[in-house]
Order: sequence, then structure tokens, then C-alpha cells
Amino acid sequence: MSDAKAAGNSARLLDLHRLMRRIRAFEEAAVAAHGTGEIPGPLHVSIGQEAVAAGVCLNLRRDDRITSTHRGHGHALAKGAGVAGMMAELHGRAGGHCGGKGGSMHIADFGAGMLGANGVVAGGIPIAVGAAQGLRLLGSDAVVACFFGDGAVNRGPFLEGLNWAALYRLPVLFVCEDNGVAAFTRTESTTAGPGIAARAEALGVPAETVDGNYAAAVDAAAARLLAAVRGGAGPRLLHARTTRLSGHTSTDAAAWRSTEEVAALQARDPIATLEAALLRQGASAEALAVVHAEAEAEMRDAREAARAAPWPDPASAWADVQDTGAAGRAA
Amino acid sequence: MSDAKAAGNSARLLDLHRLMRRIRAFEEAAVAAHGTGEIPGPLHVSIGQEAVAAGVCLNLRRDDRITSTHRGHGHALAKGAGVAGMMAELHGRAGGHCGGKGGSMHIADFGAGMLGANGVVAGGIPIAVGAAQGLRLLGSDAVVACFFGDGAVNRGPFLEGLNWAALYRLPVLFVCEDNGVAAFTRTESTTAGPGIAARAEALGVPAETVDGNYAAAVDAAAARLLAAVRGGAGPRLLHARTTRLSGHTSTDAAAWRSTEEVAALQARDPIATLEAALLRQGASAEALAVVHAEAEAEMRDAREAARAAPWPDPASAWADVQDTGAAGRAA
Amino acid sequence: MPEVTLVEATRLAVAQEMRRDPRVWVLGEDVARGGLFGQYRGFPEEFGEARAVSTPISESTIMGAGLGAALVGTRPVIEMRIFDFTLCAMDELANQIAKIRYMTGGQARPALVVRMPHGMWRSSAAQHSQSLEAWFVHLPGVVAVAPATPADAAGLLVAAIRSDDPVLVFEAKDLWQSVGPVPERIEPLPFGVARRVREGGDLTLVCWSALVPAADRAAAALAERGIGVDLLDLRSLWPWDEEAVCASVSRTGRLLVAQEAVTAAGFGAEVAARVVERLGPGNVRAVRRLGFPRVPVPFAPPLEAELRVTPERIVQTAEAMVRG
Amino acid sequence: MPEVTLVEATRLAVAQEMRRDPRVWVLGEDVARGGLFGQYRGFPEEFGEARAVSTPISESTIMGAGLGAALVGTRPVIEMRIFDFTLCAMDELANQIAKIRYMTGGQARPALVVRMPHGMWRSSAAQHSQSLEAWFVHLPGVVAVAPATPADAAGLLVAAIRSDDPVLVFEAKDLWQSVGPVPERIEPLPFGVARRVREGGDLTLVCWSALVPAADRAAAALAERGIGVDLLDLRSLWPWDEEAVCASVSRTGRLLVAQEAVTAAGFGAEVAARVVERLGPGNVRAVRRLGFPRVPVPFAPPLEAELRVTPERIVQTAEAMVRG
Ligand SMILES: Cc1ncc(C[n+]2csc(CCOP(=O)(O)OP(=O)(O)O)c2C)c(N)n1
Ligand SMILES: Cc1ncc(C[n+]2csc(CCOP(=O)(O)OP(=O)(O)O)c2C)c(N)n1
Ligand SMILES: [Mg+2]
Ligand SMILES: [Mg+2]
Repeated sequence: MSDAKAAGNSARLLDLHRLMRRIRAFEEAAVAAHGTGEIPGPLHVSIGQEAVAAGVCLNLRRDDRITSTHRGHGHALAKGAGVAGMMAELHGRAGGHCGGKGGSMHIADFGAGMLGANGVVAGGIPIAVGAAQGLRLLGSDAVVACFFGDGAVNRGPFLEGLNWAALYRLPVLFVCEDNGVAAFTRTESTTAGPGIAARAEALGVPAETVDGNYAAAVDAAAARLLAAVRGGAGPRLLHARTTRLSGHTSTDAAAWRSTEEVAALQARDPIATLEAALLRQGASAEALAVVHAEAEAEMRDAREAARAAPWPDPASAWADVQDTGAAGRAA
Repeated sequence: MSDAKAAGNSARLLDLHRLMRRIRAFEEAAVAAHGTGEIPGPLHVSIGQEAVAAGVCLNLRRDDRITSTHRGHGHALAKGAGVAGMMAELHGRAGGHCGGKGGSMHIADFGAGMLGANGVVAGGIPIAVGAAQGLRLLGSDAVVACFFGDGAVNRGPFLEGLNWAALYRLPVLFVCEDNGVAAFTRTESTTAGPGIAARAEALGVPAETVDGNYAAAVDAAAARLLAAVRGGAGPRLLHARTTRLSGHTSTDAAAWRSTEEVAALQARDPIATLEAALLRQGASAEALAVVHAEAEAEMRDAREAARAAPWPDPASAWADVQDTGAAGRAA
Repeated sequence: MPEVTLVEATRLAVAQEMRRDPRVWVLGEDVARGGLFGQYRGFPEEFGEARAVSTPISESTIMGAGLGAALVGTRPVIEMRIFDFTLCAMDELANQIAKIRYMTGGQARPALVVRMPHGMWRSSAAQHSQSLEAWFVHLPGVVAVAPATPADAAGLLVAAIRSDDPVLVFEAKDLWQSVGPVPERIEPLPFGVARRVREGGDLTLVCWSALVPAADRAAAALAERGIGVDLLDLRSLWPWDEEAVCASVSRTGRLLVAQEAVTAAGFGAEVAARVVERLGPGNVRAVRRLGFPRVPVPFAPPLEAELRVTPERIVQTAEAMVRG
Repeated sequence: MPEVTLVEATRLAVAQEMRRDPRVWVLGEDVARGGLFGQYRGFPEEFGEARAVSTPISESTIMGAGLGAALVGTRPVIEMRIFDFTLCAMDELANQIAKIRYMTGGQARPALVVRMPHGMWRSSAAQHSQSLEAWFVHLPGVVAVAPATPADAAGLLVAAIRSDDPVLVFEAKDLWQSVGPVPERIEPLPFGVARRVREGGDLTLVCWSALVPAADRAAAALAERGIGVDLLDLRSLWPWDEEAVCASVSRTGRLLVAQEAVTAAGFGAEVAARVVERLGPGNVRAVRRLGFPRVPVPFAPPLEAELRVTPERIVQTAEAMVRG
């Protein structure tokens, strides 16, 4: 859909808003559960980046696929992964999408076309281009959205995967979530050259840069680019500038960022930004508060359910390795 | 030195000519020896690409370093590696630079700053940037030239290495020998986007494209770029369009190339091209013939010497692995 | 049965499966020219460029794209050209392919095959001669096979393509040209079943891949000297035929493992350790491993000869074990 | 001697060597912030950004640049952050670093250290928990160490930095916070010398890295039950202390190897096979290996607990070996 339409269509904005609120509420609940120790392992939240996941995935069909990152809750939720299964997985409980074997860094819901978060930076890129190649071979017109961070553009698979997708004109939308940081390092200090879009163009992948904290802008750009991708024009890259409002992990305070800097980031909060726009367009504060409350209730329930769920059967630890030559129960 | 000077200076052209003749003669001798079985293993010759090795390396100091490829005889010879040691190494004989342990694909002469051919495409790129970083740390003003083919620009280390060199402003001249083919595949069919120079620029590495079969042009461009690199301007890339007149290996006929295509390539022979220029500038055919004859004599002698050299002592196979925990002679 | 070379047998096997199942396809460098060894000769013509995909020199993506394509339901045959280049794709192979089924709780089924021509061949030196199959026995999530005859190579490839597991196929470059019978219709060969090459009562000799012919020559020579060798070609390394090996050793009392790979922490160590664990040291009279010393593969033929396992070395060692 | 954590011990060791030798430097991600675990805290301030280099997320180049820098005479300490990411740099490590000295006939001396925090730690799941040290025992051209105490970690790091060989240091993330004495002046600890943790006559228990504390607890429990365990912490995996292990087993007659890694084709297989080869099966009464099953590391704590080696499992197995 066109910018104008995206910006003008407040039903669409309300969909984006609800989705972003749900992502935020999911991750706030997860952070709380991680704080109490109920969620084990490392937890990377995308608080501040919700507009990218929402704006892209609202333009995808259920049979489209995505590959994600270590910071993948928003992508999964936006693509339609079941919330209960996600929350249970984070808790390592029975009923988790991955049976408690994956956790936050490996969350996946193949039924929803979510091919997996990834513990390896840029790890999803080759998988995404191959998925697109496979879909074409099967005669499907589904497309693939491949999410990665700005730290990933300095790993080899970025070059290989984009060149590959351009070469075979594969239906892939590469989405770079540029939050300016990689773990504890500013990516401006690790990334040479004119920028991410220019890198993509040099590999034959037309690219567009948007303010990733404006949901409507992401939505419009994604719609445009995905139309081209689905139309057979080959791959496209969406470079979305966004903000990591949290630390690298939920236990990282990112203390190296000045209070001024953090305040400046907070001022760009994509949800507050969208809510302001909605209010300007005449939405009622009450209505938005209801969405907020519903989202929090949904995730509170999900958390309660996960907390109440049993641990996976220990015997299940032996399953899902391989069909032939699977390890037997220790003697 | 400037283009004009390079083109005008026939003493320089004669140096280039002698060097290119020696490279050609070396590899023709090697092909002959491989044909008789005296040289074992795969042999990749650079016949048709001599102007790149010569034009670049004549602008390097002995304490500068190079990293090379599987097609590295020309680079090694141009950098000043000992011919006898190279020919012996190709034959796997005692007296080879690597004691017969490396062969053609691993030819190296550290004394001449030749850090090694490489059996892995793009394998030399990370090594080159690290060598430059190390040299700077040691306070040296030596620079590194990093040779690779057009097939290497589709491997991850190309992106990582160029980004890295640009980031730290390292003294590296990247030299892409673009002969249009990678083994049995045309690289136009495997490389997307606007081209190699554009890829480099997108990674923060200023690049220049030259006709790599015009020795004077390569010489001039290399001189210019190396002046910048040595001056602390950071890395540069030289994209040299050239011609692989042989097959991929000395036993590959590259039969998939039409006779017209081969004829067109032959017409661009860098040595014939340079000799024509020299004749136009008044050099005598006799003088050029003498250089040719001397080069062939030198390499004939080198081949004779290698052939006459003993095999390495079998016991030496156990040496040069590591200081601690080296394998003992089998019981 | 027609007699064909091992490389041709693999070509016939993959072609048969591509005719049977349109989801099967091949990707790798120079596939458009039939592959480096001709193992895909005629594929672009018969199956088209969409199913015989000639790729850039991008090993990480050749491997990773194969995985992605498997995740949406195709069955890729991933060609690595030479095993050693697999080291450019280890994240994709070891962190992604081997683990994704488990990490996703069984949602992912990476039904793919990785072909890796390996081992010493024509003085190719250290970066083109490695035999690192032991690494993948140690890696959960993959099946690993290393056939030594045209029939086994064909049968295991068909089984690999039909399997829902990622199957790693180690193909001995040095055996490409060896000739043997291959049926018109190639049936899948079950994983994990060893092939008894010779029967004998004095010593169990275990081998696989390129060492099988050397071991067979050694066994013949030993037979002439009155030493009966029970020669087993494992064919599959994971799963491997523990039953057959243990049954044999419990008869012969002696286990000799001969491998082209480096002995230290090689697959032979697993075979030896497992047999001793299962039978108990008291029921075994002698255990020895032969393999390459912990040295990279050198270029010069006499240096390679100094280090590699030969029939003579196998004979020497076996004799010492039986007589000593 | 001051008591410090293992992670602090490594920080002190590398800092000491960087003060001693200006050719020593560190490169890796987030080094400017002291490294992921604080093992480089204060380095940029003390040594400057040219010697404490914070890099892009470019593992291939972190590894390969380390090699290049070593080839011109510096002595880099290459930080891999988490072992599993080393799989993004395997060409550089296995094809280049491990082989270049040999391929060049001794011209190259890649005097470098690769630090790889490995193993299970805080439910990090399959891609952040691997213990693949066995792969590198099988790889000619490298030294491999896996210390378990602050003093050993410090001493082996100093030895690694001073060595002209490429030395791979497997650092157990799970032991970072364990505390022990470390001398003010850290001396290099020789490679290949095991540490006897306890003396006992009934069974030889061999372990390394994260399993050492578990093995020690098991040995204590066994002692209470009247079983004397000769507990050896190998510390170095290549070279490893064959002499000490064989001497111990020839006394106890029983060998149990306990490892965090997968048992199949793990380093324990090499230890077991070598001991049996050297002593002869007739001189050994029992051999067993304990390790992770051939399964990726799961996320949920109860699943991890189901699969991992525990003191209880070591006790059970040891008792069965001695009494059974
Ligand atoms: C290959 C690899 N190297 C290092 C890491 C450790 N790591 C995890 S997330 C991360 C930062 C990634 O930054 P970016 O790609 O920008 O994603 P963001 O965290 O900002 O969303 C790093 C270095 C990893 N997971 N994989
Ligand atoms: C990583 C890797 N993949 C594949 C190969 C096999 N191979 C050797 S040379 C070559 C072609 C390289 O082409 P290019 O870089 O253009 O160099 P050229 O041979 O044209 O000089 C290939 C594919 C290799 N050596 N390394
Ligand atoms: Mg980022
Ligand atoms: Mg080329």
C-alpha cells in the first residue's frame, strides 16, 4: 500500500499499534520472569524495535517465511507464532514450541512460517535465501523475510547471501534492524563505508532506508518492497534505523550509554510515537489504553500459564536428534 | 609514478618486459614438467596475467609483503622469490622453498616477503589485513599487497577483510585479478551487482579499474594506489581486468571456450601487447628476443636443476609441524 | 550388472533419485559443467538449471542455502567440491544443520545430503587432502557414511537422499576411478551395516573409505602367511556397525583399525574404545590403530609415502599382533 | 598468594605478558569494554586501542588477521568470545593457522593464542554450549589446553603466549567464577603435564576442564565408600600426559574418563584407546567413558540435567567398575 494510504489508514495503524503493544507486553513479561529466574538462559529483547517487526510482518502471508535473530520475539509474534508456545518455550516448559529444547535464542514456529531465531549473528541469512530458492522450486509464490541486525553486515554471509539472492532473483526481503549497536559496541565503530543500503546495492540488491521507529513508514516501505519481491523483481533490502531501548541482554544495563543518550532514545519510542500519531488522528486515549491493558493481560496470562506448565519430560531430551543412529538412553 | 612517466619511461617498460618474460618462461617450463609427470599435483598457471603481478610487484619494496592465490607463481617471482627454490618446490624436491611440503599451491618465500600462495579461494585476504595490522604495531612502514581472483569476491572474507582494512586504515593494496572465470564458470554468471570496484567502495575501500593486460597501466595505477596506501590513506583496491589464456589447471583444456573466444583472448596477450609498444618506442626486436631467450634459458636451467635435485629426506616429513607435541616417528 | 566407475555410480544414483523425486536437486560450484569430477555430467541438460544449480564460490551459502531449501520441503544434495572447503561452511553445517531439528523440538527436518570428496589424491597437499570424518561422528544430529565401492557409494547415496536426516557423504577421491558392478535399479543401502570383505579367525581388521583396497591387499598377503583376517569395511561411520565389529573381535580376540585419517582422536579411537568397553579388556588380546601421524599431508610423494598407511604397514602390524 | 577468580587470573596473565612483550596484543569483539566476561577489563586504558583491538563481528577475519599479524612477528591473542563462534572461522583455524608452518617448510611460525570460552553455562542451549576440543586433538599443527583452576589457567596462558606454536585455550565458562590462589608473578606452566588432584589405588579417573570439580566431588564420595580414586586433571589435551595416565592405570588397573563433551569420538576415546594400546588389554581390568550422549545441548534445565555427566553418575560408574 502507498505511504499516504498507510499513514492515512488508521485501521491499519490500529493493527500496528495492537501488535506492537503485544510485542512490548510479551517482552516486558519475559524480562520480569527472567528477573525472578523463571526464565533461564540469555534473554535478548527488542523493546524499542517493535515497529520493524510489526511493519514488515503485517505485510506477510501466513505461508511466507521469516528467519530471525537472537532478538527474535517480536518477529515471531508478528509473524503469528503462538504466544502461549513462545512464553512456555522461554520458560523451558512443556508446551513450548520447541519442547523446551530451544529457548529464547531458538524460538521457532514452523506452522506460522517462523523458521527460527538464531544464536549466530547472520546465521539466518543463508537459510533465508535457500528457503526462497526452495519455495520457487516447489512452485510456491510465498516469499521470505530475513531479519538481521546492523552487526551482521560485517559477517561474510551478508555478502554471500545478498549476492546469491540477487543472482537468482530470489523472493527475499532482507530487513536490517539498525539499532546502532552490537552487544556493547557502537556499530559506527565497526562498519566502514557509506552504509548498509550502499552495501546492498553494491551486491545487486536495491535498498531503501526508513526510520524504523515510525510504524507507518516501515509498513509502507515493506509493502512497497514486498510487492516488488513477490512480483518477481528479485530481492530487496529494507534498512530500518531503530533503537535498542534495553541493554544487550535483559541483565545488561548498558551502563556505558549516557543518561542523555538513553533519554534521546526513549524519546524515539516507536509505541509512544505511534500513539501520538493516533491521538492526532482522533483516536481516543481510552481506546489505546484498552489495547495496552489487553496486551498486558494476554501476556500476564501467558506467563501464568507458562509458570504453571510442567517441565518437559526428561526422557524427551533424547528425542528429535535424528532418525538413524539416535543416541540410546545411557546404560 | 604518473601514467605519463610510466608509459614514457622505456627503461621501466623493459623491466616490466623482462619480468613478465621470466614469469611466462617459468610457467611454460612448469607446464612442460607437469606434462612429463616431473611436477606432481595440480598446477595453476597465470599465463596471460603476467602484467598484473609485474606491474604491482615492481612497485613494492622487499620488506613489503604479499599474499597470493592458487595461481601464485607470477606473484612470487615478481616479488623476488628465488626461482631455483620455486622450481624445486613445484617438483617436490630438496631445495624447494617449502622443502617439498607445499608445492605449487603453497609456494612461499618469507625472505622475499611472499607470505604464501593459498589453496583456499580468498584465504589470503584475512591474512593480508592482519599482516598489515601487525606491521603497523611493529612500527614498520611496509605495506601489504593482497592478490585474489574475481571468484574470491563472492566469499565472505572479501567483505570482512575489506571492511576491516578500511576501518583500521590499514596499509593494504587489494589486487583483484579479474580474468572473467572461476575454474569452469564465467564469473559474470556468479557475481551480482555493479561490479568489483563498486563492492570495494561500498566497504570503504577506494578502487580503480585498469586493463590488467597493459603493463604500463597496471604499473602506473599500482604506483598511484601504493603511494596513497604507504602514505597512510588506508587501503585501496586495484581491479585489473585480465585474461586466463590457459585452462584452470595445466591439464584443463577449457574446451568450453570457443576458438573465437580463445583467439580474442590471445589477441590481448600482455607480453605481445607490451612488446608491440616497445617496438613502437624504438626498442629492437633483437633486444626483445634476447630477453625472451635469456628468460627461457634461466628457467630451463632452473628446471634442469630441480629435476636433478634429490627428493627431500623422508625423515623431514616429520618436521615443521609444531614445537610442542610434535608427532614421533611411527614405532 | 554393468561395471562402472565409482564416480559414475554416484552420478547414476543421484540422477535416479532426481528422476524419482522432483524435490531433489543439486547445488554446488561448476555443477553446470558436470561438477569437478563429472559426477553431475548431463544434469543441467536433463534437469535444468533450477535443479542443477551452479553456484558462486560461497561455501557458507551453498551449505546454508541447502539447509534453508530443506526447511521448506525440498531435498537438496549439497556439493562441497573438496572436503577441505567444508571448513568454510562449518557454522552452517555444525551449528545450524546438525542442531536445527533438536533446537526446534522436531519442527525442522533438514532432509539434505552433503557430498564431500575427501582424502589424499594426486599430491594435493595439506589443504586438499584431509580426512576429518571423525569430527562428524562427534557431532550430534548427522549421519556419516564413507563408502569404498561403486555399489556401496550408489546405494548409500540413494539412502542418503531418501533419509530425513542430514547425511554427510565422505567420498574418497582416490577411489573415484575404481570399477565395480552397480545394478540398473539402485536400491537404498541401510546405514550402519558393515560389509565383510574377507573372513578370517586370527585378527579383525576394520577400515573404511580409501583404506579398504589397501587393507584388502594386506589381508591377502597375510592370508598367504597363514594369518586369517576378518576384514570389515564399515561403510557407515555413524551409525556404525558395533555389533559386527564386536562379534568379530570376540571371535578373533584382536582388533586392528586402519584409517587414512590422523590416528590421534580419529574414528579408530572410538572403535577401539567402544570394543574394549563392550567386550571388556579381559576378552581382547590385542588392540592397535594405524593411521596418519599427527602431521599435515605433505606435497612431495616421498614425504607422503613416509607418513601414509600402506598395505605393508598393515601386514607388519597385524603380524606383530598375532605372533608377538 | 592472592585468591582470585579464574577469569581474573586469565586477565592478570595476559596483562603480565603484554607488559613484558610489546609484540603481544589482543583482538576480539567488545574488547574495548573488557570483553564479554571482563577478561580484558582495563586493557584499552592500559595498552591502548592498537593493542586491545575491538573488532567487528567478523570471526573469519578475527582469526585470519591474527594469523597474518603473527606471520610478521607480532604475538596476537585471538578472542573468540564463545567457542561455538569459532565454527565461523574454521578455514582460518584448521586450513591456515594449523598448516602454514608445515606447508611453508617451517618458514612460518604462527605464534598465536586462540581463546575459546566453551561448554555448558547457564542454559545457553545448543549453539552456545559445545565442547569440541576433541576436534583439535585430531588436527595437526596446534597445541590444545583446557585448564580447570585459576593457577593453571594463568600458567597455561602465559606458556601459550610465549610459545611459538598456535595454542588453543579451551576455557570453561562454568568455571570463570571459581576462586583459587595465583602467584603475583605468573610462571609459564609446561604443556602436557597432568595434575594429580587425589591419589588412590582402585581406579584412575581422568578429566579436564569443567568436569574437574564434578570428578573431584565424585572422588570424595567414593573415598567415603572406601574406593580410592587416582584423579588426574589432564590440563593439556595435546600434548597430553600419557605417561601419568598409563602409570596410574598400571597401578589401579581401571580407567574411567569423564568428559563434558559428547562421548562418541570424543577425546576420552583417544585416552582409552591409547592406554589399552600401550599397556595391552591384558594389563587393564576395566575401561569406561562417561560423557554427553550424542545429542545437542538442550535449553531447559531438567533436559540438560537428564543428559549431562554428574558426580552421581561418576560415582555409580566407578563403583560398578570396582565392585562389578
Ligand atoms: C557469529 C557470532 N558472533 C558473535 C556473537 C555474539 N553476539 C550475539 S548478539 C551480538 C550483537 C549483534 O548485534 P546486531 O547484529 O546489531 O544485533 P542486535 O543485538 O543489535 O539486535 C553478538 C556480537 C554471535 N551470536 N554470533
Ligand atoms: C573456498 C574454496 N572454494 C573452492 C575452491 C576450488 N577452486 C580453486 S581455484 C577456483 C577458482 C577461483 O577463481 P578465481 O578466484 O577467479 O581465481 P582464478 O582461478 O581465476 O585465478 C576454485 C573454485 C577453493 N580452492 N577454495
Ligand atoms: Mg544492532
Ligand atoms: Mg578468475
